Amino acid sequence: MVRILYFASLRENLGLADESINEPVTTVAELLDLLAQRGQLWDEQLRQNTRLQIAVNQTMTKREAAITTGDEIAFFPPVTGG
Amino acid sequence: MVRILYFASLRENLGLADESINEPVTTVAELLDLLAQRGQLWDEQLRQNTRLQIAVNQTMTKREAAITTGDEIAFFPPVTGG
Amino acid sequence: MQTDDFDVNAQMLQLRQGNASIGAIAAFVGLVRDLNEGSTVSTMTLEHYAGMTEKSLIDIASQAQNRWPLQGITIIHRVGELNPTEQIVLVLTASAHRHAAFESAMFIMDYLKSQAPFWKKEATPEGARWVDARESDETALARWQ
Amino acid sequence: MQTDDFDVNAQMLQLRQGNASIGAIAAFVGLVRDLNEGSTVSTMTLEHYAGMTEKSLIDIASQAQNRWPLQGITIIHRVGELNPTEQIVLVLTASAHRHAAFESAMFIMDYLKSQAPFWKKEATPEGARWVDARESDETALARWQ
Repeated sequence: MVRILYFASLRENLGLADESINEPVTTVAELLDLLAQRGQLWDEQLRQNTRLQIAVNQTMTKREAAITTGDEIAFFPPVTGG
Repeated sequence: MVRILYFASLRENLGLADESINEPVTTVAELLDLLAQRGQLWDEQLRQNTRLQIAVNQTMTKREAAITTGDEIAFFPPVTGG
Repeated sequence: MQTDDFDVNAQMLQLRQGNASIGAIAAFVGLVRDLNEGSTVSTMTLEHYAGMTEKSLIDIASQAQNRWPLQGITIIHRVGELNPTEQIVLVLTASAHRHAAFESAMFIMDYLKSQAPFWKKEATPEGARWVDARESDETALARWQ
Repeated sequence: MQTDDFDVNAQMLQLRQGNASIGAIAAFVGLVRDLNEGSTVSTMTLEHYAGMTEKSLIDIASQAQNRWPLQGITIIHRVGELNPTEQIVLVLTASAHRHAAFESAMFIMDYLKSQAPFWKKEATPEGARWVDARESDETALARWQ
């Protein structure tokens, strides 16, 4: 099981702040493939989104990153603080 | 007549904060020659002092600067504010 | 991270705490503007990623500590809804000399702008919109690398 | 120029005066250290050239205004006798964006350090001594030219 968080415009566009999924996934890329199967909106907002930012267990990372059960994966647009 | 001001270590070393002189001088360099005639202390502190800072009428300038009656000439060491 | 406003003077006094080896404090305050990219902004809402945001700020501060001889760092970032003229962020850096203080404050702001998970949403007459990340913030970051 | 201390927060509020087009304020505070060049400093006395000092600060501020898009500048410099940990100087610069604010504040401090007629005298256990101008302040100035 992994926990997924969505922030800012992604959260609004997907209509979801967080969820947990039980399907076995071993990398962020695999997780994105899985989520993209939900339809065009998900595919566009996540898998096809070249500006997508990814954090695994609160550390920024890339699509190649390995993930394992219990991990917290966050997806968000480029940050704009300060 | 020109008015002369001395600041910081120069003021302390020469024992003088300000004075007015009536001798005709046309440049700062001439004024320094005149003051150097007062003795070795004045020569060393002013004319021979390569780090001497000069302001004429409150604007930084060089020894070549022209001066005329009524001017305010200030001599001081390099500044150390802030 | 906090929703409350901050007092710059009080934060400086707390950072200094009578430490007489501090000769320089550089500060930066970010404020909500009423105009951004041509639109009037009535309110701005700041979202963050609780947990990760704190960790990013601590990481940025420790990178600054490793790079410059600093005697203290303060980073405060507000979240929630803010109005124009309100304070958003405060960065303070304390050092013996001014260049370390200035440079580390700029470094922290450049990293914070492009690495810390905060997102701004502006309410404008044309509706609400998420502020887009700026290319120039990435460029600013590059000079520290 | 003043002998009194200043409140950074109050000065920032006065500079902003509800101006909602300001997005960034950079600040610098210089403080009296209790150690300088290996000696303990018990008090520091700041001398200035009344009249010329004010003019230099106004000139430095107007140079900064010409170089960066600024919405306000505050420069406060104390004179007289100060103790370690006391505030000496405050520079505030306000702009729409942070880089103009940071750079102009650094510029003002670099110019102030090497161009404004202030002199520091330190009281140390070895007696009173005038603080010598630092080569590095001239070097700092050179990068703006």
